[in-house]
Order: sequence, then C-alpha cells, then structure tokens
Amino acid sequence: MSTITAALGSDRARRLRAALTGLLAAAAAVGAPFYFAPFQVFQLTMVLLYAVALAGLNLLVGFGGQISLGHGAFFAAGAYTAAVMLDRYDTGHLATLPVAAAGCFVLGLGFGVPALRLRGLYLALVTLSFAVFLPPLLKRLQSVTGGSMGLTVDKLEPPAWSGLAEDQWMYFAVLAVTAVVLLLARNLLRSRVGRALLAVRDNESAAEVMGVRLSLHKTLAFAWSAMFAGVAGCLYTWVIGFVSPDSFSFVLSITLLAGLVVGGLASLYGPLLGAAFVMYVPSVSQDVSEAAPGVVFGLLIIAVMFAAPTGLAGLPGRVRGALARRATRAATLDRTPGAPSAPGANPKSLAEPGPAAVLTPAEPAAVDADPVGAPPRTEKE
Amino acid sequence: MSEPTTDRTEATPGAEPDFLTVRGLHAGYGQARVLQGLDFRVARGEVCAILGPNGAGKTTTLRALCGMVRGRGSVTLNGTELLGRSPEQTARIGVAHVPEGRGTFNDLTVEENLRVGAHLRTGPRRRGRAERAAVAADLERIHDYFPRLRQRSRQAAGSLSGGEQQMLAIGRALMLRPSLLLLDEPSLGLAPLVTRELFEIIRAVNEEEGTTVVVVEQNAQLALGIAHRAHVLEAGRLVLSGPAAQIREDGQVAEVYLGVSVRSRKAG
Amino acid sequence: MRKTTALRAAAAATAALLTATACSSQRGQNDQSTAAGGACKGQQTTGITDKTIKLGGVYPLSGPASAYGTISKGVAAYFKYVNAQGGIDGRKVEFVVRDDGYQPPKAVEETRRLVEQEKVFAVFQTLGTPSTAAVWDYLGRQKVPQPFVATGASVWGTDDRHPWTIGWQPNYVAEARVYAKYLKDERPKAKVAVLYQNDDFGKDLLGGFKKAVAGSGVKVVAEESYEVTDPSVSAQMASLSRSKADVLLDVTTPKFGSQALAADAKDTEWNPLHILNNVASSAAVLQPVGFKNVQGVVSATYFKDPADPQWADDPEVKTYRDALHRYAPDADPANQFNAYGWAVASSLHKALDAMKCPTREGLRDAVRNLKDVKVGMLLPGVTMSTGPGDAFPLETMQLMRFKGERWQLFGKPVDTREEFGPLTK
Amino acid sequence: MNAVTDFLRQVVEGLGSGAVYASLALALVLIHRFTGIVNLAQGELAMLSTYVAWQLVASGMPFWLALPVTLVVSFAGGMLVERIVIRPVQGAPELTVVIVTVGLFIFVNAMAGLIWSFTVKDFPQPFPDGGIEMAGVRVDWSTLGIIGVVAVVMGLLYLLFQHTSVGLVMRAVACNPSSARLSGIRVGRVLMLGWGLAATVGALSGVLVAPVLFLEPNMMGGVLIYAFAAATLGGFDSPVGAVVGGLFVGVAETLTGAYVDVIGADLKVGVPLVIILAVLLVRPQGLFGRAAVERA
Repeated sequence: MSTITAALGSDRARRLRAALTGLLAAAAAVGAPFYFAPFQVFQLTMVLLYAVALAGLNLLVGFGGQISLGHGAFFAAGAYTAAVMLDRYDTGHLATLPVAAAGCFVLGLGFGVPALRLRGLYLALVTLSFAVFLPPLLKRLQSVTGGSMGLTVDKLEPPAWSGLAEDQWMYFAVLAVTAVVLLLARNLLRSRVGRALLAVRDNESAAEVMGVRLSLHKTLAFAWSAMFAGVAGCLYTWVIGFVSPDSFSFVLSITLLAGLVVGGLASLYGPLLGAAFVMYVPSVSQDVSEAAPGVVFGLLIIAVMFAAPTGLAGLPGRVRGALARRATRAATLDRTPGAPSAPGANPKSLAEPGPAAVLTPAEPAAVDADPVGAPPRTEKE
Repeated sequence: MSEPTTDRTEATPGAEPDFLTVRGLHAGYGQARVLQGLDFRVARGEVCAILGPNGAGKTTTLRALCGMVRGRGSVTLNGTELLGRSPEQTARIGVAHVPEGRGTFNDLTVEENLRVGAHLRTGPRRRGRAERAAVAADLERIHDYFPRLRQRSRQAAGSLSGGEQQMLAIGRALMLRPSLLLLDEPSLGLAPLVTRELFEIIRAVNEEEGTTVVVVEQNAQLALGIAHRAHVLEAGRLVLSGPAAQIREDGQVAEVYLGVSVRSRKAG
Repeated sequence: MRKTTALRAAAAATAALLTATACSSQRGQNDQSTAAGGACKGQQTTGITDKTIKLGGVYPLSGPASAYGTISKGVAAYFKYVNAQGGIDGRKVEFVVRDDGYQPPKAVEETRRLVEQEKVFAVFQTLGTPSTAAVWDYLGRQKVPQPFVATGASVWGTDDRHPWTIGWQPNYVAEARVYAKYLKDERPKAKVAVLYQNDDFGKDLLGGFKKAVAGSGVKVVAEESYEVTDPSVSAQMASLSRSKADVLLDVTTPKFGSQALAADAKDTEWNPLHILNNVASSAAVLQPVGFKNVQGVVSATYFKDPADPQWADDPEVKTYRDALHRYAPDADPANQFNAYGWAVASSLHKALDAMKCPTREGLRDAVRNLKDVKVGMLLPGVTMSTGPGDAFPLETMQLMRFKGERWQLFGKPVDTREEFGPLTK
Repeated sequence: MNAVTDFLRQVVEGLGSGAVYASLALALVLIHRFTGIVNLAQGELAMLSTYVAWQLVASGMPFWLALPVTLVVSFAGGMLVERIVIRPVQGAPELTVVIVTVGLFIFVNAMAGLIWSFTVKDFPQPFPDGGIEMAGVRVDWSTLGIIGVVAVVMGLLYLLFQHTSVGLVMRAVACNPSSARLSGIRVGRVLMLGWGLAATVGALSGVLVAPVLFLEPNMMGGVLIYAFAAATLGGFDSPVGAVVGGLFVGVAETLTGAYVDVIGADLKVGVPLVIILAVLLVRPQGLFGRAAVERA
C-alpha cells in the first residue's frame, strides 16, 4: 500500500516537474524573440519551419515506414502556392496557408495511391524523381511561376497594433503554426490512425489480419505528410519572401531526410533537433574550415550517426541504457520479484527451480531481432 | 502410436563424459536476462534433449553455445572455450547450429546450399582435388540420408516444403562435418509424419556419424524418443535433468514441466 | 508517457535555444552609426572608420556550385595585397566570406549575419541570381550597399526599386548583343542553333540574342536547353546537329562548355561556327578538349584571362599572379574565376576611392556615377561607366577567336550602349 | 539524312548515355545485393577513383598501367570504406546507414574539390577517336567501348557469382547473413569484399565516362540519379537488370527529348520516371528483380 502511495506521489511529482518544464519551454519559446537579436530570431524561425517539414516527413518515414526522397517537392509546392497567390492574386498571407495545406494534401493523396504498390527503394526512387522533375517544370510554367528568375513577394508584415518588429512577428506566426502542427502530429499518432500506422509499419500482414484498412491508412499517411511539408513551404515563402526553382532542387529533399534521421526517426521531438542540425551545422562547418565546409559537414553527419544511430533524440536513451547495463552488471544477482510459476512440489531434480522473473514476453521480440553484428537488411520484395 | 522408443539411456557412449561442459551459463538480450545460470554436461556421441515451456530459454541456450548471443560463465567443447567466440568461429571449431526457422538460403539451389555448408573446406586456400572429392562424397552421403534432396538438387531452396527445408538445413550443417550439432525446434511447423521421418534421420546420423547432438524441442515425446539424456528448463534455470528414459517414464514430472505434449501422449 | 514526451520536447526546445545563444552572444541591432558632420551628416558609417573598412561576401563554398567559390579567393587576395600597400585611402579592408551553398534561404541567413552581426559596411558580392534576388529586398530596406553582384542577369540594371544593388560584369543581354552584331555584320543570313542552360543565365542571354537579331537575316532555327543537374549535353548536341545550322551559340557553364566543344569537334557532319559565351571561355575549359579541336571558336571577353599567354607580361596580370601566389597559395592563378575576383575587387577599390562621403550612401552613389573608370585587369578599351538611367558598369566587350594555343582579340571593343541603346526592362 | 537514319542516330546517342548510367548502376546493384543498402556515395567514390587515375596519368604513368593500379586502389578503398565508415553503423536502422552514405557523399565531394579544385580536367580517352558507320549512322568507338566494357563486366560478375566458391559465399551472405555466419562464413570480410568489388566497378565506370563528361568533382552527381533509375527499373538486385535498365533509360530519355516537342530537353528527365512508375505498378520488383520469396 505504501509503495502505491509512494508511486503515486512520485508520479505526481514527475507530472509536476514535466508541467513545469513544459511551462518553462513555452516561456522560453515566447520570450526568445525579445531576448535574441533579430538575426537569431530569424534563424529560430527557420528552425521551426524546417521542423514542420521534418515532422511531416516523420509521419511517413518514422511512423509509416515508407521512405520518401521527394519531400522537397511538396515543400516547393507549398512555397509556390503561397508565392503565386501573393504575387498574382494579392490574397494576403493568411489565405495562402489553408490553400497550400489543402493543395499539398491532395497532391499527397495522388502520390499515396501508387505508393501503395511500391516499397522501400522503389518508392524512394519515384519520390526522388518527382523532386528532380519539379524544378524544370516550374521553369517551364514561366507565366505563372516567374520561370527561373523566381518570384519575389512581400514578407509577412507585423500589424501596427502588435508593436513587434518584423522578425518577431514572423517568429510568432511560425511558432503558432508549428505548435499547432506538432500537436496535430502528436494527436494523429495517438489516434486510431496513428496506431494503425504503427501496426502497419511493424507488421504489415498482422495488421491486415487485425482488420486495419491498410491502403486507406498508408495513403492518408502520405497525404498528411505532404500537407505538413506544404505548410512548411508556405511558411518559407512568408519568411524568405522569394522562391525560385533552383531553391528546391533534390538536394533539399535529401537534406530533409538527413535532418530527420539525424534528429531521430519516430520521435516526436526529433524533428526539432534535426531542424536545428540542418540549420546551424553548415555555418559551424564553415567556421571550422573555410576552405571546405563540406568536408566538415559530411564528417559531422557521419559522426552523429556513429554516436547516435537512432538519431539525436535517441542519444539520451542510449546513454541511460548504457549506464543501466553497467549498473546491472554490477548487481547481477539482484532479482526482480516475479510470480513463481513452478508448483510447490519439488520433484527430484538436479537443478534448483528457484523463483525467477517471467521473461516470456521479452523473448519472442528478442528472438526476432537479428543477432549481434548482423548487417541491416532491406525487404527483399 | 508407434514411436522410436528404444531406451537409449543405457547406450550412452560415454567414453568422454565431458565432451561439452556448460557451467554457470548466463545469457540474455539487452537488459532482458534469459538464462540464469545453467550447468550441464553432454558426452561425446550423445543425443541431449533440452525441453521446457515457451520462453524458458531453450533457444537462448543453443544461441549462447554457438555464439549468436553473448553469454557469461563457461562452455567448453572438448576443452576449448566457446563463449566469447562469434558464430563463424564456433562453426570453425565444429559447432553446427540449425536455427529455428531453418535458415536456408532461399535464393540458392539445394545443392548450392549444401556447398555453402562445405565452404570451410573449399575456401580459397584449400581447393585441392582431394578436397573436392571429399566434398562430393559428403554430398553423396547427405543425399543418402535425405533422398528427397537429391531429387530437388537444382531447385531453389525457397521452393521446398517445410520438411524439405528442415532436411536441407540439417544437411547443410552436416556438410560442416561438425562434432556438435545443435538443432533448434526441428519439428516446428511440420506435419507429424514428416517430423517422425526427420527424427529417425537424426537418430541415424547420430548413430552412424557419431555426431553429438543437442536438440531443443517443444514436442518432448519426440525428443525423448531419440535422446540419451534430457534437461528440462524453466524460466532460465534447469529444473530437471536425467536420462531420457527416466524422464519419459516419470509421468507427473512430465506433466508438470512439459505440459501438453505428454498429456497428448497419454491420451494417444 | 505523455508527460515525459512533453518533458523531452521542452528539453529539446531549450537545448535548441541554448545552441542559438551559444552560436553568438552578440545582441542588439539597428544601432547604426552615422556620420557626425559636414555634407555627409546623417549618413551611415557602419563598418567604416578612418582606419578600417569591413566588407562581407556570400559565395557557394560548398554544394553544386562550389566551382565559383574560388572567386572569393581572388577578391580576398586583392584586399590583402591592397592592405599590404597601405589599404584603401588609408583604410585596411577586412573581408568576411560566408558560404550559402548556392541556396537562397542560406544566402538570406548569411547576408543577415553579415549585416546584423558582423556589421559590414557593404555586402560586396552575392553570387548567383537566385541568391542575389533573395537578399536584395532586405539589403535595400536595411540601406546596405550591394555593389557588383557576381551574376550577369540584366535585372540588376533594369530594376529601379533597388538603388542599393548594382551589377558589374557585362550583363548577359549585352553579351548577346555583341554576338548578334558580329553575326549581322559577318554572316547576315546565318541560321543559328542555341544550346543554353535552363536558368536565368541561359534564358537572359538567349532572349537578348533573339531580340538583338530580330528583323535581320540572322535566324534562330533550333534551341536546346539542359539542366545543371544533367550529366551531359550530348543528347542536346545530337538534336541541334539535325538543324544543320551555320552557327552554334553555346551558352553554357564551364563543364558543359567542355562537353559541347568536344561533341562539336567529334561531329564530322556538322561544322558550324561555334560561338562560346564568356562564362565558359577560359583557356581552362578549352584545354581539356584539346586545342586542335577548338580552332576558330569565337567568344567575347572584357577582362584579361590569366591563362592566356598574351597577358604573360602585362603588369597587372603579373601583380595578380604574385599576389595570388603570396596571399592565396592554394588558389590556381590560371583559373579565370580568381582573376574575375581580382578584377571585381579592384573595381570596387576604384569605386571606394570615388566616394564623396565615406558612408554607405557614399558608396551607393559612387557606383552609380562612374565615368570611364579604367581598371588594370580589364581589357584595354573596356571601362566602367554608370550614370542616371544607366546602372550597368560594364557594357563593352571585345570579340576573340581561338587560334593555335590562345585567344586572339579581333575588331574593336564593342560598346553595346552605342550600338543598341540603353537596356531597359 | 532521312528520318530512319536520324532516328537511329538518336538511338545510338541514347545507348551512349545509357551505357554511362548502366556502368554506375552496376556498382549500386552490387552493394545493394550484398548489404541491402543503397550507397548514395557510390558516384562520388567513382569520381574519387577517377581522380586517382587522373593523378597517376598526370604524373607520367601510361594509361594502361594507371588503370589497373586505380582498380586495385579502388578495391582496397572500397573495403576500407566498409570497415571504417559502414561497419560501425551495422545493425543500426537501414536509414541510418543511408544517411551515413549521404555524409560520405558530401565529404568526398568537398575533399575532391579541396585537393583537385573544381576546374575541369581532361581525361585520356582509352578508345580511339572516330567510329564506324553502320547503316548510315556513325557510332563512336567510345560509345561502343563503354557498352563493351559494361557487357564484359556484367559477364564477369555473372561468372563470379554463379561459378566460383567466392561468388557462392557472397550470394549466401546476401541471402541470409545470419545462416552464413553459422556456416562459418566470415560475413564481415564478405561485406568488405562486396564494397571493394562495387568500388572497383564504380572506378571503371568513372574512368570510362570521364573522357565524355569531363572530370570535375560533380561529374557523377547527375549520373547517380539516372543510375538509380536504371537500377530500380532493372530490379535493384540483378546486374543484367541494371544494364538493360540503364540502356533503356538512356534511349527513352533521348528519343522523347528529341521527338516530343512538348517535353523537350528540359522535361525529358521525367520520361524514364514515368516509364519506371508504370513498370513498377505492374511489376513492383522491377523488370529483372526476383519476386518476393516468403521466408519460412
């Protein structure tokens, strides 16, 4: 009984601490634009908008298990939707957001259908092709997109009543959208859709047997994911005020994927870390080596993957795990009390049937795992 | 129900009682500790059955022996320590492990599968005519044990039936000319008739080749039928050890530890 | 579970913020300093003192366009050379280079870093049309001069809403006009096939060419584009060869220039007059193709190619080689991009010398009021001129033909202003 | 020139680019087959090998000596890359390994720029100038040479895999590494061997295409995308598929670029992709890929 109270107490304490930290983080996020220089506020704004795109990609790659090398294209589609609306129809910034989101959602649905038939690499290639194909297409549609010169549009201006500087206003606008999007992503994952997605990722046929409507969920995952990327693109147009086809080459798509993996797949806050990585590390690389920033940047990517194969988000867990293992080794004989399944009768035996933890649930999963040191495998379908 | 029930306990070829010695074996996956300290011995030429319910640690025991999972304690084969070695190293010492789920090379043909088994002898540095002849002879021998493999020699392993794949997996393991053969659930997913055929062959191999066999089985009755000795595992510990016949005869013990399979035997 | 996630998110956000803080502890902006008195009263003096002048440039040091990154080395070498000579009007130049990887959002970030954190006097060169277009609004609003951008798009000179930004090199339309005039004079009935890069550079040049030959007997009969991401232009060359045109106008960047020249040389059935645009006209582009394969190729230029033996004894080129050797030992003096950097930096030197006030406004006005300014690295006869209604410093080029192992200039320098009138939108 | 000759000429042109794609696709397929990952840095490693060859030739070594030296160096280099860069993330999620190759891509590209600058280098053409006339169409020796070498490499790989014990072991590892280990195969060494082989094939690819594309650090960047497409079309597991896929992509792209005005040279990159999508929707495993074999 006392343990339960203690547990409850510690649970409450933990919740309290978490709520406090959350409040602190919110306060920090809100206070940041007043503390930092405008240039740094701009950098933070960029981190947030990349995080939106990465969160979208995470839905697909991290939770859906499908690889997309073409999210830069959805990003571009969102950015161009906003830019064209501002340039030709003078709609005002706010109106561009739902249109870009809806447009990319539909585009994602369109891609989601063929994506059903494709797996792994094949899907990666088809999406990559889309990313490669989009810039020349944008150039071709010169009358609308401004061709290779791109479009310069107005940035988001603060209204007079706010009393904020341009950077601060943009930061808050992007922060608001990011917060909504990240919450949406979180709820999406906790909803039936999300659980279905996870089930599909972990075991497709089993999920199907369970009655998950596979095709629907996979297609929807693509659509949501594209929508997030489109929203990020729209924010990009608000913040940068300039779009051109060559801003959205396939390099962007690969950068996004790299950012996601570096940040941490299937983690809710991995996208934030990944976005910070793609935003800050290139400049850091230049500070290290002016002659060849790429050398440093490439090495840093590899180094992070060595240190944290599951991404930066997984790093604390890995460290904790390593520490725990060390602790376990130190106290091998310490046993968890478990329900003894052996009968009271102690038949003639050479070994002693002592009480032991019931490890049954742990084993099947572990047995499925590849043995130590086995190379990673792709699905060979 | 006719079964291969000669009592082999007395027939234990116990020239070297300490061929395989397991002492204080602990093993697990990550933070999950599965084996909590095992001690047992297997004599040369003996068939040893490891029995127990699901999750007792049977598979883990075999994996620790062959190096697929890391273990602590001591496992010696003919005086050589096995722990701390990788699977490829234990294979080179003479341990052949037929994993659960068979682990055949499905894209390769049946004959290629068997040749991979002989790879250690046909490696880059040993390509003499004598070796090639020896491999051919071994192939012939395996084909004699498993005539069905001969017929399917050019077929892809992936196209075989479950029983044939299991035979192929054992055949490939034998191509290593192992001194210790580890079999993990050979009956899994096979029809009863096929299973019986398979166990007959395992017994034949043991008798003719003198290969020491450690077999893990859910189907206790079958395993006890060919084993000399048996160990019963529960929750990572040995709860019962003894000559196979004795364990088979002890109905109560069997029922408690081995569950359904024994009851079904009684029912049958 | 839920709370721990929130906790982690909070921790991540805090970490990100801390990173940002760690990246720079400088705060407070917009504290522009202004000149104290005299005619220059109230003008911005950020980044300039009596002893120093701080300039910043944004170049692609990484990424797909890193070939152009070396321009910054030419520029930096010039400033170091000048500093060793006592500086510009007694002011030592500090030149800060940032890398944008040829990505516009990065260009915005790095330009803002230069302006807000480094507090540079002027952003001397952004490279590439997309990167320049991404920041010129910002620099205009901040009233920071953006002189002599490293792109030849005509828009820098025709636009009238960005007084703080100005180009330098002859714009692509002007270059197209030089070729158009040459063809109209020499081959009035020429049928022209065009290979061009599918971006602002290729389209600007092609568009300018078409406009310049409009109404004459010179006709464009075939055009093929390529993307910078394409591996090669051989398919495009095969298509163009079907047109059987008399002239091939080759609007490419160096690697594709080499490929097109090689494809032309290989094609024995089609032997057009090959006009190679200036960007790809370096001897370094022609040499890999083999000099025997590029005889008779025509191009136009405005500065001295350091790889060309005819300038071997030119005093400015000698100075350039020595300076590069001393101040940028890892840069190849024969690379025309280094020479370009040297030329544009020395042009800025002249503009800074011409400032009436040592202020940002002074520089803005100075670059728009140049009168036949001579620069050592420019060809004889090519001078910088700007004025009201003319925001193109260089609009003169001279034709050259490849003979033996080097380019030979021929004809007089063509002043496209005189020939075609001022360029407008 | 009549329409037929003209068409043939475009086909030959397409085969020429196709052979370039095919050569790199072979290397991609090799690594994928043995390790199950896509090496995005494959093109850059090939470029690096080509620079090695260039450096050797530039320092006075005859081409036909520099070539085998380069291949040996590349083989060793490929093994080293596996050991140093890939092995530490073995067992990590597949995407982690892919991103490591992205890092390697950026690193190698920047390194080459640092060492050899971005100035275009000329690379000796191993094949004679000129070509032969066939049905009024001139086919360059270099095109024939690339196709020939690619065909020979493909044949050698086939022999290696199907008729040698090393090939058998490599296929066993590709098929089921854990069982291979239990058969006493040193899987780590076999994986190194796979990377070494792929790097060698890649080096050959680089050396073959360098005279046509001209050597600079970004030489293989564009090729990689097409090679990726070729490998996908071919099924990602089959060397034959990679070569057929490469040639197909090259021809399809050239023909549509030349004959379909709406598409033109700028959008021709979309053509092979549409075809690939169509093929994949009918055969998700690609033209030559194996259908899924249910693992028991």
